[in-house]
Amino acid sequence: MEQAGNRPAVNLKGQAGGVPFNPHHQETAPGVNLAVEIAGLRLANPVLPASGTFGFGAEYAPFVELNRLGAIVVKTITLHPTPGNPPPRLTETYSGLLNSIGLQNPGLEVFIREKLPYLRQFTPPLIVNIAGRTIGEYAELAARLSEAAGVDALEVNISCPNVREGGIVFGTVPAMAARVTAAVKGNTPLPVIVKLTPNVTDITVVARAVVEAGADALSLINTLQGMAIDIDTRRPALASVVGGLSGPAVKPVALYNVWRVARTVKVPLIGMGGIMTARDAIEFLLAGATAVAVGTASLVNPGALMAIIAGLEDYLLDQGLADIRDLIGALEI
Amino acid sequence: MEQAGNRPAVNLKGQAGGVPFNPHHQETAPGVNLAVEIAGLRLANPVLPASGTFGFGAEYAPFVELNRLGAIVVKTITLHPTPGNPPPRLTETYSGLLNSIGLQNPGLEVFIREKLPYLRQFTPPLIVNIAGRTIGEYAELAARLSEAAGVDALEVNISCPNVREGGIVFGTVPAMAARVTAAVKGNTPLPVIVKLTPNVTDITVVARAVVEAGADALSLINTLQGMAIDIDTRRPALASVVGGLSGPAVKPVALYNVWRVARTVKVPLIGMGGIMTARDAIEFLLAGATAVAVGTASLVNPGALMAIIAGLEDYLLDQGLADIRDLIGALEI
Amino acid sequence: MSNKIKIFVQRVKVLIQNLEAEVLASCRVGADVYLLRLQAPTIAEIARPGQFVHVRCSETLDPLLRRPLSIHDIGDGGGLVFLYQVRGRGTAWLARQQAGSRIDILGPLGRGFTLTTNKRIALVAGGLGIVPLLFIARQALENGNQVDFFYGARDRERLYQRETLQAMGVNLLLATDDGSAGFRGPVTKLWEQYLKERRYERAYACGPREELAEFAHLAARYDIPAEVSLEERMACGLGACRGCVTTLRDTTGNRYYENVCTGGPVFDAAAVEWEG
Amino acid sequence: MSNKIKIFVQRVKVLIQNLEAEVLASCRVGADVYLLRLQAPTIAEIARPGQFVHVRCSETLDPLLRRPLSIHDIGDGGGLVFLYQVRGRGTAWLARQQAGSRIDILGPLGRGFTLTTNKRIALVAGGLGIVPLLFIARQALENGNQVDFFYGARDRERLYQRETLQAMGVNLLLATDDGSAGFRGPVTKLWEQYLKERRYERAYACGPREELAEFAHLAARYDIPAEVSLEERMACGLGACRGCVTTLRDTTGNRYYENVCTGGPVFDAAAVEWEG
Ligand SMILES: Cc1cc2nc3c(=O)[nH]c(=O)nc-3n(C[C@H](O)[C@H](O)[C@H](O)COP(=O)(O)OP(=O)(O)OC[C@H]3O[C@@H](n4cnc5c(N)ncnc54)[C@H](O)[C@@H]3O)c2cc1C
Ligand SMILES: Cc1cc2nc3c(=O)[nH]c(=O)nc-3n(C[C@H](O)[C@H](O)[C@H](O)COP(=O)(O)OP(=O)(O)OC[C@H]3O[C@@H](n4cnc5c(N)ncnc54)[C@H](O)[C@@H]3O)c2cc1C
Ligand SMILES: Cc1cc2nc3c(=O)[nH]c(=O)nc-3n(C[C@H](O)[C@H](O)[C@H](O)COP(=O)(O)O)c2cc1C
Ligand SMILES: Cc1cc2nc3c(=O)[nH]c(=O)nc-3n(C[C@H](O)[C@H](O)[C@H](O)COP(=O)(O)O)c2cc1C
Ligand code: FES
Ligand code: FES
Repeated sequence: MEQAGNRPAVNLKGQAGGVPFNPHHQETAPGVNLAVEIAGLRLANPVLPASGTFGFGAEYAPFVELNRLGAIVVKTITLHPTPGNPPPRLTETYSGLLNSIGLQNPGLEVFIREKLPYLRQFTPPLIVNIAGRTIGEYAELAARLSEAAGVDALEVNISCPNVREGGIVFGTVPAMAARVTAAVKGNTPLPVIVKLTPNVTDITVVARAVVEAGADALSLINTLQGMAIDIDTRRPALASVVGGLSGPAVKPVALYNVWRVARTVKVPLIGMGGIMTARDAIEFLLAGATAVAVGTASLVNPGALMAIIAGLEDYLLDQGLADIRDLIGALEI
Repeated sequence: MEQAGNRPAVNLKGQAGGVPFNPHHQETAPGVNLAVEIAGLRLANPVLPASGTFGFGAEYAPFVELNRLGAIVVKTITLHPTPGNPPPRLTETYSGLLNSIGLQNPGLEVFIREKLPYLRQFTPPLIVNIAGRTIGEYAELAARLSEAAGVDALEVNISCPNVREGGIVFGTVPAMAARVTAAVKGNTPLPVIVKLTPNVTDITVVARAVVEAGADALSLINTLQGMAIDIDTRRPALASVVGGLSGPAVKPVALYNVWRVARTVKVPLIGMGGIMTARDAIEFLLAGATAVAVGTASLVNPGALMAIIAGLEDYLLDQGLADIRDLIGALEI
Repeated sequence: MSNKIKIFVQRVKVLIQNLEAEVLASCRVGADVYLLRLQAPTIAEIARPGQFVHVRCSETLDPLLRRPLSIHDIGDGGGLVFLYQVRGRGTAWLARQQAGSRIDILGPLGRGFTLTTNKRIALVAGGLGIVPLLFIARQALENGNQVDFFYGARDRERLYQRETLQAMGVNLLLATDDGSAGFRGPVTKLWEQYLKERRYERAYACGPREELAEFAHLAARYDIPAEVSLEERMACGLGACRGCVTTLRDTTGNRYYENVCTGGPVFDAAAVEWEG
Repeated sequence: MSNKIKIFVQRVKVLIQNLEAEVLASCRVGADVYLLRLQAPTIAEIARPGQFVHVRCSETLDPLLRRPLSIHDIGDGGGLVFLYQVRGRGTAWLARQQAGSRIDILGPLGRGFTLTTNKRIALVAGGLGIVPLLFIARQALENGNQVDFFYGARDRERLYQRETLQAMGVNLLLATDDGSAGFRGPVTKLWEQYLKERRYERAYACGPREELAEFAHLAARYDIPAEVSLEERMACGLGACRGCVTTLRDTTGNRYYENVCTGGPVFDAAAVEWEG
């Protein structure tokens, strides 16, 4: 797939750069199954947007056929509107992106009123990512979203590194992570996906704790804690000093965490962190992820999700494989 | 410093690529002080090679004037010869390098007999990095190296992620890290630098523990745990499955850890992780490091250390600064 | 509701494009400033002054993010013209691309300037702030406006595109810090002199932030509807990541964050929180 | 002791160089195979067959590491010739570089083949294994050796540089998997036929690992001193990082790891642990 062709140029297909927009996507090739199941949800393919990098879907509509996604995952929703952190909120690092958005979102009410009706029209499952500052807020978010038509699963962000009193504490302390999980589970009939942070000594301890508390699936990784300095001004590159690192730079760390957690717990995993191409996505499947999420790649190349789905299909055809599920956890050691 | 000049090309100076070898290095410009002090050692400048990426010095002699370095830091030495891990031991990741060398080294005896005489001829302080499988081995290494003429300080590797019974346990458990530190301190009159791993929930806890146990300085970060898969063979890219991630990809994580530790402990820090250019090095100084170490950059560009020293000098001159120590911890928040 | 959004989506589909555009010409016009012309007719035909294009400045993943560049001018036959300064690794890569290369671009993006017809307007450009103002100048002249173009820079060498502006027919009023061309001093000071005599029905500015703040201050004092084009670091350029916000003030004085990529880059000068 | 090492360092200083070499020519000679000629006289004049050059295949930090390429030939006037297949992002970048570009190279590196004079020798190349063997063939002929050059590939299209070899004056013996040129089957099988009749005083091989193992096996059976050129992923290329090891066996059968970059890439075929 990465061979250069006739012309001395890289084949950009499935690469981050330059995939021209093709709105007319063919359906999955006959005879090839891309469908997987996560926590009772059937996904037509294992490729999802990562929360916070895909807005509320509409932003990417010019480049992504939302009906072709495995599921739709929206930006973290909090109970009340969250203004987010002061700018600058972004800085580029070597093959990476450091951000401190601070969970800016319009809050639960506005989400249900203004975003959900649009999102409801698409067929893939809708996964709503939630974060609270207290366990009570998580519980309330779970309860209220369960009543809103069109929400198919909750992804619980216990790991956002930007909000002091919130995510960071819950996600790094196994007992706290378990309590959040239990509170959400107790307040919703929907499948609950808990999103783990990699900023811990042993991610399998947290994984085990939240699975015991009832998590139906796990997603990982959220961003790594990082920092950058503008040496000309001698100030932090981000107004909030510390940010979350994502993108290709973190891929090896993400893959390592997915592999370890896959060997620890039985629930399905959504793997993410630095996936830029279909080849990257396949690494996560082989390591044991049932599905993958794509974040930073979409920010660089708005068609990345489509290119990755197409690339998975091509890979199966190339390899003469009929079912993508045969790749899951198929790493040979 | 990163402006393109007359010709539409990047100025490679201080960049990882293409610095042509210039064996005739001028001395530090008059009126500019690059010297710093770490644990009683006077370094003519704050730029060091990172352990394990510089062999035993001779390998880089064609490109690096060893007498121009702030100090010389050698590959980890173990009590007995260590064969290392089976190949493949390396794989490239996006802007990163994943390795599982497994501490291959000829052991203490051979080091003292065959490597030390060569290293002794150079004027910069010689820092010997050590790792043991038990606390007793650390203690013995410390005692024996203290008797060997020419060793100026010990760097204690409690964080190598590749040797199961060794580094990984000591470096991630604060009490264990403290015990190793105390054992080394108790067996040497030399300054002791403890090298920390970033693979922990809170690096400041480990930092505090080893400083309380007597560490004279800290170096950080060692590599991040990571993994890569060859999807064509469906096997791990490294024979030992898991490896350590280094290089530009990890820079934001390294800088974050240095900044946090600098605000926690009073001892001097040697910052490292992804430093490719003088600009990168300055970020670490501003974050609070007294010196920096350069690893992966040398593997890419054998003249990187020289280019970074020259770049620091240029920066001071450009900025009209007389003393590099004015940059240490000078981040404005 | 969902119907309305559908229509919006339809509209966007037609507008924002991601394509590989061929470099028609790239030439150095200053110490580190380049004029770049890309062949991108489908973007050129719909682009409006003040909009920008998000440019991939790498064939690999380092540098990673796209770089936003305002549209400087529309050339003949679908040419899209940019004027940029080499600042770091991204723009340095761009400067190495020669005629015939293909560049991955995304655009047109953002909200452009509010256009007027048959009015007297003032454009105030500081340094590279010339970029979007040349485009609006051309459009404004076509719409029958009288254009006073205030253009300031460090010195005469940095007054790029003077001939183009002159040929266009704007009333060009220059200012330099060192007095090597035109008025000696900040361009906003020069504008202030004219403000005392002339009545502008609209004013537009682009340049360094302090200069824009001063511009906004003057516009408010003389009660002129004014717009500024702002810069902020960007990732998606599409309004999805919320990375590019700037601080605005609503009519009641409350501060809030707005995306520069979709809410801007052009903002009402009175709505910008110049302190934050 | 330290004196001896000093001399070594001196020697190395003169030998290994890091410089930017100009591309003299780059041309496609197969579906994904390129012939590249760089201007690097100071390396060309000291390079020995079997040595390699470590090539930076990026202007940025992605891809990050250098890529090792064996020296294929020495051209006139200081030209250094490479033949490579596009495998991934690094070699794809290299394939985009055109005459006039400059490429950051480090070399010559590694231990080359042991040369002989006035002997009958066999060279056994599988696929791109041709690369270092063409260089040694040229040198061997100059040294008065008789050279049987066994050259195998998938099909006749993949038998690169046949004309060059023929013009050089080697006794060229071809093998292809599909029989489209020469012997049908593995090149080692073809060599085996000759081994039964001819006595070679030395043999050299480069190619896929299984083929090299078979070559080593045959050389041992016929008691011919034999050398192979191996590949392993590399970082520094200088012997410092210990990343590029291969498994060898000492005379007592003990296995140990040796750097391919400095202990090789050429090894005594009998010392290589073919199982590990
Ligand atoms: C809407 C918009 C339109 C723009 N139009 C133009 C234009 O027409 N011509 C032009 O020369 N420049 C323009 N810029 C600025 C241009 O995008 C940056 O100079 C460019 O991204 C720098 O990239 P680099 O890789 O060369 O530098 P980097 O190495 O990324 O950074 C070099 C310096 O530039 C700063 N910088 C990086 N990105 C931005 C950014 N997005 N905005 C402001 N500063 C930044 C960095 O903080 C750093 O100090 C525009 C910016 C925006 C937001
Ligand atoms: C001493 C030496 C001499 C070589 N000489 C030549 C030569 O003359 N011509 C030629 O075409 N190739 C040669 N190779 C192989 C060449 O270095 C690799 O094909 C190249 O590094 C691949 O880089 P890439 O970025 O294109 O591929 P990548 O994207 O890095 O990798 C593509 C595939 O190539 C494999 N690979 C990567 N690096 C190496 C490596 N160092 N050795 C073997 N496999 C690797 C990867 O595992 C992967 O499967 C040589 C290798 C060595 C060690
Ligand atoms: C700009 C940005 C915003 C993000 N916002 C959120 C968020 O709101 N909630 C969340 O759970 N994760 C958030 N993330 C993390 C991503 O969902 C994902 O876990 C991470 O970026 C790793 O994937 P990637 O490397 O593919 O981007 C955000 C990431 C980025 C880059
Ligand atoms: C190939 C390689 C070998 C290494 N070996 C050691 C080692 O033996 N001991 C040690 O303390 N650190 C070792 N390290 C870690 C480095 O010293 C350094 O902490 C790390 O690579 C981060 O710096 P860098 O990004 O500049 O390489 C090694 C790193 C690499 C890449
Ligand atoms: S750049 Fe992503 S919202 Fe503006
Ligand atoms: S590549 Fe570093 S030792 Fe061989």
